Amino acid sequence: MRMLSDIPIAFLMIAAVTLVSAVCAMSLRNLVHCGLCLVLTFVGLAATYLHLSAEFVGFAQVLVYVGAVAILIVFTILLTRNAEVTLSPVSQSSLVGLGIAIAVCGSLVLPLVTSPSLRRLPAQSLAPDAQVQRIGEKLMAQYVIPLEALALVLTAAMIGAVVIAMRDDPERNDPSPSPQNQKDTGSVSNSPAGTALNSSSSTSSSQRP
Amino acid sequence: MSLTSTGAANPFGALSANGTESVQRFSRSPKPDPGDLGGELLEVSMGPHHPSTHGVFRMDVVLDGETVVKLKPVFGYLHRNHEKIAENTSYLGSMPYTDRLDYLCSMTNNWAYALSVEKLAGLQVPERAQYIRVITAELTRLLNHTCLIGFLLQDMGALGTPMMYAFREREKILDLFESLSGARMMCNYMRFGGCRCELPKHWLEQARQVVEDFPHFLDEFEALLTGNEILLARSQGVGVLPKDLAINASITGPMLRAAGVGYDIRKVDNYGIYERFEFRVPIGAHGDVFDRYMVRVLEMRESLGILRKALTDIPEGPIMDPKSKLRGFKPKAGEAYGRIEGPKGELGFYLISDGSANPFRYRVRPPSLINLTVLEDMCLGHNVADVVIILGSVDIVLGEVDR
Amino acid sequence: MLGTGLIQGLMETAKNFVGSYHDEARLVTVQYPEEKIPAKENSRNFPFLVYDGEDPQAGLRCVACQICEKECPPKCIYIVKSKDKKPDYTGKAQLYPATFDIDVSVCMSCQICVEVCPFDAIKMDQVFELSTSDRFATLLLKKTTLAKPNAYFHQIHPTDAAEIDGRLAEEKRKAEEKAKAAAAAKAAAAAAATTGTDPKAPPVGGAAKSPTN
Amino acid sequence: METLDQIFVLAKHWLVARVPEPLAWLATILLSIGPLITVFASCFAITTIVERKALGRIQNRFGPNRVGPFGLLQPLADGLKMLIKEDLVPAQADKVVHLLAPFALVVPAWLTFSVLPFGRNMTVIDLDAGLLFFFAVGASSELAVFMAGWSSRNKYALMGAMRGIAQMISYEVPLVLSTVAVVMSVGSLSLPSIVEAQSAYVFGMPTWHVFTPWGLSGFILFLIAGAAEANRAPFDLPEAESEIIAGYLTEYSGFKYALFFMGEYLGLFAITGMGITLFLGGWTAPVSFLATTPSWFWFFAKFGAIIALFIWVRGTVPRLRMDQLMKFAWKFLVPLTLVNLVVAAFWHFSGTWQFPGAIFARWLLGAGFIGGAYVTLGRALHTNQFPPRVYAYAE
Amino acid sequence: MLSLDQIKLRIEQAVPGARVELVPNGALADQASLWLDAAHAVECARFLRETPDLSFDYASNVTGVDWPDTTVKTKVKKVVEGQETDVEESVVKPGFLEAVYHLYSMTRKHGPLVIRLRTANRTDSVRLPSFTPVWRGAEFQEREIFDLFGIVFDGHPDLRRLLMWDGFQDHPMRKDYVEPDDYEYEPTPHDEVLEKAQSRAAKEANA
Amino acid sequence: MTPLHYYLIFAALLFSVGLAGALMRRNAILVLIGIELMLNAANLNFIAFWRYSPTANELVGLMFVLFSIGIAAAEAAVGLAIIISIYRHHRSTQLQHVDRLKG
Amino acid sequence: MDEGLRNELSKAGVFTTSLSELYNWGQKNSLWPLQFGLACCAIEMIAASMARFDIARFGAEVFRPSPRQADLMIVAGTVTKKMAPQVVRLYNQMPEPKFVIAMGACAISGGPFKQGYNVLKGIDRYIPVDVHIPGCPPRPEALLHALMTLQKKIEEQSLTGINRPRQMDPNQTGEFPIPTFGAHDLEPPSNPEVWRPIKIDRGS
Repeated sequence: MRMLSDIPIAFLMIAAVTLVSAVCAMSLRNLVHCGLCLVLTFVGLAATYLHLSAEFVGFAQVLVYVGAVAILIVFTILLTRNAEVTLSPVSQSSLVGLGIAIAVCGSLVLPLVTSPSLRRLPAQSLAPDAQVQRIGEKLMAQYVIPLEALALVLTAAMIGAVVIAMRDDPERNDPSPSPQNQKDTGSVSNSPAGTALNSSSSTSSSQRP
Repeated sequence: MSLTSTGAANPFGALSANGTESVQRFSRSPKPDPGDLGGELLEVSMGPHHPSTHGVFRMDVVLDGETVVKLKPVFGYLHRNHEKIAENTSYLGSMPYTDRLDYLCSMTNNWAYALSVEKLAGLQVPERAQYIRVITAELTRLLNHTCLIGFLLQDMGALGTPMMYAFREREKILDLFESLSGARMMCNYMRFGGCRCELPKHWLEQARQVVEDFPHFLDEFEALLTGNEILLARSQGVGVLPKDLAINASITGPMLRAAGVGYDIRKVDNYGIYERFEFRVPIGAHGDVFDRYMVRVLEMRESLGILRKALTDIPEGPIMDPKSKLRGFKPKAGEAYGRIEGPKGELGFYLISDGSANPFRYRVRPPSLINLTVLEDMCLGHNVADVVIILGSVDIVLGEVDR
Repeated sequence: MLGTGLIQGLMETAKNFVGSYHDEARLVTVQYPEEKIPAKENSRNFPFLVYDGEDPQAGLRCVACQICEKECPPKCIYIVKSKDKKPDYTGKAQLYPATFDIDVSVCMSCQICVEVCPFDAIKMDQVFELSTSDRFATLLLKKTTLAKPNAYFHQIHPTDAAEIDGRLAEEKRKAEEKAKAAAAAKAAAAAAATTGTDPKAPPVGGAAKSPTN
Repeated sequence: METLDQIFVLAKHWLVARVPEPLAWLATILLSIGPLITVFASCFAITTIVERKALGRIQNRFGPNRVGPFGLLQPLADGLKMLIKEDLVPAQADKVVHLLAPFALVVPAWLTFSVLPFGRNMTVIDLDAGLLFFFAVGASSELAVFMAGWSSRNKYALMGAMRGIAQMISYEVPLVLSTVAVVMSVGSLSLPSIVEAQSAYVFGMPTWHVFTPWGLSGFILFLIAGAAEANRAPFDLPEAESEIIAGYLTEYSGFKYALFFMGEYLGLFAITGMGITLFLGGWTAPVSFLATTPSWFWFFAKFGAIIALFIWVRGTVPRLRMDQLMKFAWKFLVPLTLVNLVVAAFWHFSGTWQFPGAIFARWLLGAGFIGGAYVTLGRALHTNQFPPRVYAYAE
Repeated sequence: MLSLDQIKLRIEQAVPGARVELVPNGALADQASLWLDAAHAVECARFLRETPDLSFDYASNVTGVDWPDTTVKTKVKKVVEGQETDVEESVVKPGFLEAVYHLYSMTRKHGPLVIRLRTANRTDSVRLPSFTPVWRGAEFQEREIFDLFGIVFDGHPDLRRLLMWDGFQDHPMRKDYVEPDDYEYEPTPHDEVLEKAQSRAAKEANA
Repeated sequence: MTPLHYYLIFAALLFSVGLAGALMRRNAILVLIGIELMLNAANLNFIAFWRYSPTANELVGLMFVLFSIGIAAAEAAVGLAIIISIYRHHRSTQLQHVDRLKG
Repeated sequence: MDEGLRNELSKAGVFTTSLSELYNWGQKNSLWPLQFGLACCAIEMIAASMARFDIARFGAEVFRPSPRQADLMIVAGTVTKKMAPQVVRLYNQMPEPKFVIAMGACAISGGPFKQGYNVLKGIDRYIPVDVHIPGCPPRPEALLHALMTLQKKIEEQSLTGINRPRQMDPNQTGEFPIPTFGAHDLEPPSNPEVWRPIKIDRGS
């Protein structure tokens, strides 16, 4: 018989919030709401990390996922102007997808629940020494090559992202429009000035007697 | 407390002129129409209630991101039927209404109207009145330009400080106007063939004092603004108005001179007694917002010269043409167009008389309205933030734009 | 672009900040309800009617000639001429305004009524603290509220008032002389004949003009 | 003096000791959070009135002075009014997000204070990765701005939000980079240890980071980026009232607006507190003979001074334009912070120089390097494009 | 600047078929004006702008004038019932709308030259050529004339109402415009307002 | 003390949610969100195993997660850039509209 | 609050009284105007917020650009018929409690321009006005005076009873119908709910 205090209330609460928000993030109709739920999921995960006394990773999770990835996602949602999408009707392919997911879920969870070996693992001991300084030292010594590689990847990704987002739209490439170039194309030298006027405006009332 | 919600998503007059909601940014349709290229554009109507449209001006702006691709000014939110009212009232009765045209510069408005009626009726203005007119007009120019620069900086986002300093000086000039004419803003001071009343005692000394102090203020103002990097960055190269377009679009006033055309009606027409004063007409080379700012600053310095001379030279004498009369003023049938160099540009009055006590046709040539002709040309390709300061640098007063 | 202009500007505002504690020119606020900017002599706000003597109604200089009503650009004056004549402060029988309303919610303070008045009966007041929550009851000024004594006029526009009083006294003197002369003539005429006419009132102006409506 | 210095810590311990043992943890938390909230909420109130009065003085007038003695009750009246104001939610707005946005701004702003050392032993949570926590939590203010702007369904609000996010993301880079120099030289992300590292005195002068070339420039860069991060003038574009009404706040009324308003000020306080901790020696006294005065006094004294600086700047400058703002961040601040990192490294390694006048040489080299970069980048920003002008006169 | 007669001559030479008339001015200012016929007006305007010694490049003031129908009473001798008598006959002189342009030269610094265009009548033929293609400065002013006087300018690039709202139907600056009756509260009424007020009061008293 | 398999089950569920979303939703952005969720679930596993491992002081799992977070940021940036690029072509981010490789 | 009412309320509980006083105190000392100028009077309104007159002393310098955050609408200038719907819309968008000052002759009655075909003859035809300031334009001091008049009015309002302010009455809304542009005039020309002029007999 387990004691009430053995039930990890804090963990269960965090996990519940995280999972619910994850489900919402994947199922809501409004994309911005999805994005905001995703933020909640990320925050929940960060809380889980903190719960696992991985402070640094938890804060990094918030900084990167909430501060950057989630913002990027909502920004993209705005830029692509489709905040509202219809939930597509349940089609065969999506049913298949659901089936796959359920299968994967089952195959992952069942062994975990049944496996006796996991239960034999020692409960977590003293908090490991995860001082920021140690992480830094590790990064600079043991993991310096992966770190440099990651830096390269990030740089490449940044450049790539900029290039991809800019391509195919040459006239929009100029980030700071130089007004002098764009503006006076129809300008007046000695020609009738009226030609410089924009005549594409509504002419609904122009013919009123 | 009731928890109501108003049904307006766009509180700031996102209404087109016929009262329908303009394009909503968020399409409710599940699938964006692939052919709907206009979906990229954002249609905003700035005004008629917008903090920086200098009153109730409205611009229907189409934005691509924050870049202006189309801009249509919409007028009439302060159309007070000045001309219609003037045609139903006597010549004298219109004089106080001219105060309310460009409500920052009532004196110059008075002068322009008086000048037109004097042309129509052939009245002569005595020497002393001419001097008073020059003095009040140049004081008005100082007042208008300082306030304009204050407003311009307000539009640029300065937290009112330049405007406060500008209004601090304005109050000094308004004090002069008040002790002269009785009212701070709506002076109603000039009459056909002269001025309404004699200068009060010590007025000239007070005016001299104000004129003496003004350069200090200008220096201070320029120290605060002219070198300011943010102002330079915001205003240089922004809202460029080419010379040819400026002429063709009948732009007048400091805006025209900033575009590089040295056309000042004080020099061209030599109305009043301006041929007696030596002053220079500053012109800009680039025609951008900064030039418009600087031209105004330099014009103020020139005005100070005129004022100093006028305040020392002013003779004694009558201030009214004895031929002029207050009541029963009926000029001969005919028409006249009189114009002066107002602080905002050419302010003209076109009058047709049919021999009765009321003008048959009364028309104001509003510099503010006509200077707005090129607003779209200046704004295209710029940012929303630039639109605001370009509009600010045009120097409009809605009372004059819409009349 | 190196921030020198910004620093110059900051110095300027700092100067004003510090100056506001010791320099009057840099702290120009007049704290309104307690302190007031002294009114300029020429200041004008709304018209009032001048009366001479003690009785506000009998002493009104206004003779209901309706010129101001006609000339008022925003048409905010409404006068109904009296049917009878009453003696004015000088004792002369005059028409008087049965109704004299000024709608200050319309008045544009242009002073044209003052300029055109041939009797110096209407003058500009300097009171501006008229804000009210009841427009209809308080902003339509009636004859009773409009009437203010000549002494008050002297108080707010001393130069003007002195000049006008001088002129009026002069006119009155002349009128009296004329009346005296007329009386003498009349006496002489009465001596000669039995009938005679009353001498006409001297200030003619536009009083005889008929109003438009 | 020691007691005075630690008076709040002692008071807390004394109070906690009075609470029964099982509730002690709760009391500790409450006694940490409670004063934090009270102090900074009153800081907010005081700042608003001081700002309004100071701006008034800058502008040759009095500012609020009629509500209560010297107008000091003005913020109280404002707060009361905000409370009783009707809470309008636009009909088309996304009600839930609209409601959550102010909280998403205010709560993280409070959280950031928990790692700041306000005095000796006066850090609510001494986190090992305190600096990282600060920025991680601070990053969520972008989200709040986005939520506010998006949920209002108002064009101006959305434009304000877009501006806000772009600005905050851009300025986070120089903000973080300018702090990296400090982290590098101290070798810790823990804020109390960063303060400890600056608490020594050389010839009676403190060894604050701001007294090194990289520290001075880093501090200025930090303040500039921080002003942008906190939407302070001249970077208050997201709510530029002359362009986009009130930006993302356009549709907010009543208490939600007050919360937003407070959140912004709290953000500013947090940035200020961080700047003090990193560069101005936190709670250390500016001269050694004053070192015995209470440490928290010095923290709040510096705090007030920096806030005054922000107010002063706000009263003076106009606002930048969006593209200039971005250009300024990416073409000026970021390169400068990188140069600053190099200078910091140089300063660190040249610490071993022993010849006489080494300190001057280090200063000269460091300042010269950063100054050169400053002049080059500054000229490239604008002057090349628009040379100084001369005005002619007609005829 | 050349005199008006010379300019008239020059225009007639340069623009074949153009009819130009001198309109005198009774006022003491004596700015007489030229009346161009609408058919050739734009060409004339171009000529005025582009001829170097004229170069009227600046259209300062553009305005409309409404000349309503006037009734001219004349005594005509008529044979009525075989007898010649003086009969007073009133002839309605048809009114017209007019657009007046004040031209100046910024380059040569002279002016003004006043030119006028006239419509055929006030009701159906109210079209005039637009000068906006020649002088951009006329753009808003012509729109204003369209709005307030109802002159339709052909060739104007953006002819919409300028001051009144789009659904507004009247042209208020015309002399025969009737204002909406919204004087239901007027403490100091005059003229027809007073009459209206009185008739209202009477009606209410009867009711 | 929370047993390890709680975390593992949590991670598995999270992974499944992400997978289901990525497979069922048709909007590219949502698919990306699903992928991010799966990645995070994996990260959670790493952290949990690190925490319960006898050699926790070696920080191996932690390091893995740190790198993974870094990569995820890059992945999100590129992915979203591609989505924007697709949107420019097709005016849609629905994947079924994006069935041609050439715009 | 007058003495009799105070006594009456003190029977019900002093707390009510002091609470409403606090309510009124907060409201009256924090009147944030809407940054909204129409015409000439707007300049004097600006002047009132400038150094010489300094409306900030009353805590009212916080000119809010968005109506959502404003308490006070200063209708400063001529309301034209084209502008009137916008003014009403802005008023509707302000949250309760909200106040209106009609500044200047034009805002009160159309003023000198009341003869114009496009000029609304007083904004009180559509929205309730709390304080009227005559003058054309009123001096900045007059605006300050009006502000104090309004403060006095707020101070005197009782939150309960028949004369309670609009926001305390659940049956009243702060929304007023917005007129539409007709072919010749605004429709309707006034809102009978708020427009109750007194009769002036000119029928002689």
